Amino acid sequence: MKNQEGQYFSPQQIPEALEILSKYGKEIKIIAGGSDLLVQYHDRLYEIAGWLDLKNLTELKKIELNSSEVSIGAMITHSQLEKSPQIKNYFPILSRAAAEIGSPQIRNRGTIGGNIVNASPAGDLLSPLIAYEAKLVLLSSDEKNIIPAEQFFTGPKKTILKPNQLLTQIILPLPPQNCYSSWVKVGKRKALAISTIALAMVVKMSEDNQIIQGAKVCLSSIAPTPLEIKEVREEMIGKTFSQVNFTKLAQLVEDKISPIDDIRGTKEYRKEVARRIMIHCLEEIYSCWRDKCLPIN
Amino acid sequence: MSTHKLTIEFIINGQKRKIETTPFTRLLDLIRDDLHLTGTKEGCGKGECGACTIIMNHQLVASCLVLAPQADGAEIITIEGLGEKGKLDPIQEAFIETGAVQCGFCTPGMVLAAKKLLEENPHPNIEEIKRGISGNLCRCTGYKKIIEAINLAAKRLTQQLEEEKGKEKNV
Amino acid sequence: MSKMYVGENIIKVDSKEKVIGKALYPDDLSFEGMLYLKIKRAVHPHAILRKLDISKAEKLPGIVKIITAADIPWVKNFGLIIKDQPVLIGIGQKMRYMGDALAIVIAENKEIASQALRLIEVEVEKLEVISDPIRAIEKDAPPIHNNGNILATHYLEKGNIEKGFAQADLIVDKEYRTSFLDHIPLQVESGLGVFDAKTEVITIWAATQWIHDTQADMAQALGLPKEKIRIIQPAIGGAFGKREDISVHLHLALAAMLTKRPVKLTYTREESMITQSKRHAFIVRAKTGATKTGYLTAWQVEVIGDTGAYASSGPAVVRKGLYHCTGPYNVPNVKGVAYTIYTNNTYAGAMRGFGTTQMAFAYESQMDILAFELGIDPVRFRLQNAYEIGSSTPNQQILNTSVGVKDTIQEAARMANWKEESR
Amino acid sequence: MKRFGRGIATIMFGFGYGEGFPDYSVASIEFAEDNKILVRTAAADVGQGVLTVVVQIAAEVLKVSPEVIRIIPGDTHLTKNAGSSSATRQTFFTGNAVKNAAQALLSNIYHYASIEFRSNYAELSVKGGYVFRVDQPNNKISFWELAQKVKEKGEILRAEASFFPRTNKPNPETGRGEKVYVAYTFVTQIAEVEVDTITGNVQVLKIYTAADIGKAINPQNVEGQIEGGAMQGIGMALMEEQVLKDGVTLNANLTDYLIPTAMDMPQFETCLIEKEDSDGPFGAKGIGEPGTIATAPAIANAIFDAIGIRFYDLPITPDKILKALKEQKDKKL
Repeated sequence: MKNQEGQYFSPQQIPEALEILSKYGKEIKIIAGGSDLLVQYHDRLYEIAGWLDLKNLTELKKIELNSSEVSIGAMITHSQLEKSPQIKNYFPILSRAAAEIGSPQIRNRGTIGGNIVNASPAGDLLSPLIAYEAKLVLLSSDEKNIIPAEQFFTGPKKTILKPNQLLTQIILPLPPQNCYSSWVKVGKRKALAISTIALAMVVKMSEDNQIIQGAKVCLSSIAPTPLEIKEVREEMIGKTFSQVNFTKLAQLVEDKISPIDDIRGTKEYRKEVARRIMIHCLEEIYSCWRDKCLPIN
Repeated sequence: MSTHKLTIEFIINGQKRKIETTPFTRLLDLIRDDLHLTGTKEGCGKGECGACTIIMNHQLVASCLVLAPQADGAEIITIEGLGEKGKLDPIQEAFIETGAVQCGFCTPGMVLAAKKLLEENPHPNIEEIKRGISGNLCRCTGYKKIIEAINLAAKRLTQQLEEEKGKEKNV
Repeated sequence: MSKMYVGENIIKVDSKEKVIGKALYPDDLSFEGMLYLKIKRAVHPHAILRKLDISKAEKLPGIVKIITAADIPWVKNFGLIIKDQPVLIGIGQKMRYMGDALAIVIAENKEIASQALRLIEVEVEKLEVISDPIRAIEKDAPPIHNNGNILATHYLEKGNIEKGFAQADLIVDKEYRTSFLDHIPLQVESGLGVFDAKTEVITIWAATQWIHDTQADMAQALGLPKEKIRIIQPAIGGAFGKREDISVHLHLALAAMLTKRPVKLTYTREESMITQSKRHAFIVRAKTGATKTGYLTAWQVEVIGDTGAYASSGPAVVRKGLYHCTGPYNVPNVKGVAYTIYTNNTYAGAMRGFGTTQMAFAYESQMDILAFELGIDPVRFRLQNAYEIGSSTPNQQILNTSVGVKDTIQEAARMANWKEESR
Repeated sequence: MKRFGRGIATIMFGFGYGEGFPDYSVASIEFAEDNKILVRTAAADVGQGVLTVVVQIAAEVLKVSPEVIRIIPGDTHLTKNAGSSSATRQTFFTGNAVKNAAQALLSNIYHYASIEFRSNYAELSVKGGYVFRVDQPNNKISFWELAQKVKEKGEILRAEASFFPRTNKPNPETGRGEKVYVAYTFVTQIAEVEVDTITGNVQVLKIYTAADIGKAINPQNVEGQIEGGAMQGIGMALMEEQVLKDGVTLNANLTDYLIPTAMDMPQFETCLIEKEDSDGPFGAKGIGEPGTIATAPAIANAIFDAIGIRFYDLPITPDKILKALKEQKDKKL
């Protein structure tokens, strides 16, 4: 395929893509799966001056595992994420979140990179990624930045990504052996639903599986960006499960969020349901922990 | 808007096609307006209804959310590509027999979703069928007869496969 | 006598074409040299149009023509029952909801037409937007149409309602509300129009639930004899009441007449939802009396149906809801009143059940509350009040054939293995 | 936590325009040269299957295979008024019009055949597109040969008929009328639901439907109308709402105007009760609209059964359920 007028680029190599970005920057739109972009520009595609299509960048279509981390290429689709044995094994709620996105058609096209860069407050992968302490690799032709995912989002549909930068990889540190997670997405319908609220929780335990060493609770659709309730850490870390008051934690989550009323749910609903799903997630994690501690003979 | 053209090549329903398009054309429009394959429908233009479903590179895809140039080099199947030598695909037969078709507007996309589902999972249970067609809205049937059709087609395809195996053995 | 084909599951005559993708819905058709239309819609739900500047849009290359009300002074209003819907809003006229059409953009392709829409400049004088039917009937509410906001009032009276309530041991008095709904047929409104200069016949390919009625309405709006309008039914992608009203038809006819070229108009989903009819939002106040032994004595209703900006089949919908206010139950004393109200919401018309769907939510909730309060099993309570041959409806129609209501209750209870509960 | 409940709703629906509004359908039947029988009807097949009903009825009366019948569908210049595909009226109205037309055509077949056979009506019979003498079954003539012979006489073997039953305009003060609707369809549905008290979501598990439809011309299609109708009822009960704020629609898309997907589908069990209607074609009544009417109230009643809370406005969304559950809890405390 030939591009005659500089309006459609589909480079084979990342450096080439970065070069195009540094040259055209704001003028062109980066397109991955297109499942958000083409919705946004429905009936007015003519407003777009040009495209940078990432579809030929095979470098971005890999999931790689080493001894300490997993690196996910930005062009990995939700379907691939859902089905990847590594993701299922190490990051089960990321796999589940991917499995519950939209529909088979959307999951086959939509990508993890697109989901992140689009920065929708309801982005399905965002809260699990933050809960798993993901880092993002941002490349431009002159520098490489690796930043924690939670620093990436600045508002609804707003990020720190510069026009000359490309999100290439998502890096997830491998969790310790005793790691438990839970995830709930609440929508008004079972499929093709945009979340009214979603909560991801990851709890890391000590080697002997007794002391909580890490606790991350992250919610989406309740604030302009995905939001970690950092106070949960203080309430949990260093304690055993029996020392943790679930009701109090759930109330804490409810109190710490100030969602808005919109077409998908009222503020009251979101606060109420946040508390209820927090308890649900804690109970789920607790019961997994208990099953592991006390194997039924 | 641009009138700039670019040429793309792909295989659609087994035929190689080379066609001029623009960077601002959706694959759906290319299929319907340029190739006149109007079995692929537009119901919302936003990937929410599944009427424009096609199979691209062995995956179920909403063609309203694909830019035409993104299909360069792809292998595409639309509803017109199903069945062989004037014979319907067993899924199409099953849709007719079970009364799974009412207004028919969702049908092409639904049949393709069923096709893909049965390729990946020849013996789906009801929940798996529901999930497989969860991106395809139907406003007429209440889905029940569509699910029955997919079930029936699954049985027949399995039977067909076994018969073929049996024949091979005999040979 | 045994039958050969009636009662059999003959396969649908049109299903083969549909499963192979060969059934042709309007947007699947095309003609050589065809032009594409887009409609400029209202910019405010209730406002007087002061200025409509199409000059920038007209200059866009590929724009063939833009039709405004000034181009078609001979065209009259249309509508299913009452002709209250303008084809295009002219300067000094009122837009009454967001779906009102201001201009027909005709272009060489869809993209240019869409682009031109955004170049049309509109200035309006805003009026109070009435989105609540309760506000609409207040004395100081601005009238949306000349004759005020109460479009129709209907009454129902059977027996003696006071006597009925006096006989009751229990009276349940509640208010129910239902929302505006969209039919969401999977196929959005679409059609093609061709004007034959020789015969002067305009042919329209567009899905409609009643071609002869659409033909008549188009003919009167365009001031043409009926035989000059030909409507051909393509495959129809669902309807549920939404295709009773005129949608693309008149705009296609005008564009075909004025350009002498084949034309096509397909709505976006958004346009379909904003512009075409809805299920009426109802407010139903229901007061029902029953004896402690579980027999209904009186049923009184007040119905407010929000019909939005135009009548469509609104008065008939709200009236039919009223006439079904007691459900299939014997009630000797019935009284009701129903108001059909104009607001600046998307107009409401026919949708599956035609007013009786909203009403059923009210009467079946009432029945359930009564059964609960009386401590009678809900199945038994329905059975003992249900119609049979000889029963009289709220309209006092005596039922003399095919009254299987009790059978339906018994069969449903049997299938669900419903055991009578002692509450 | 999930709480189970079930609810019942019974409805009636007077179909046809009724209320004294002129309501009729015209259909005609003729012979085509390719050994087909042509039925002309303007009845719109919006997916419900009226054209299949038309074929079944014509085939039944004329005793020919349904494959022989072809339809010339809606075209204002080729077909006459059949009224609308609404008001649950087409099976009843166009069904009767086609039945009447087929019967009129059959009468004419007998009439002209009796001339050909120099025989009396009583001695003739029809089957598979032939008319023959009962005592000499091999002495037969096909409908198309007969049509040709009639044509040679300068006449046409075809028939047109209508169905135009009377209804009364109700008294404007009282609504009283002797026959306000041509007939009534009755439906009872029982819905079984599960309410998730964590999220407020409701899952409809099962819908049992018993419908008195007079006579099912095509049971599979009747079921299809009921299942599709029930699904729309589920939408109305739980998720569908066009949100208008100051006249502006806030959810004019399928992202935020939600209709049920396959994942929202309950199990369906349906029973057809055939209390034949004296005026319906073969006793049939309509089912188009009644399939949807009972569902929302049955679900609302089931939700009450599950959590003891009654909702007075639709749709019953998770917001409303959680709010009510919270109020219920606060009240108890």
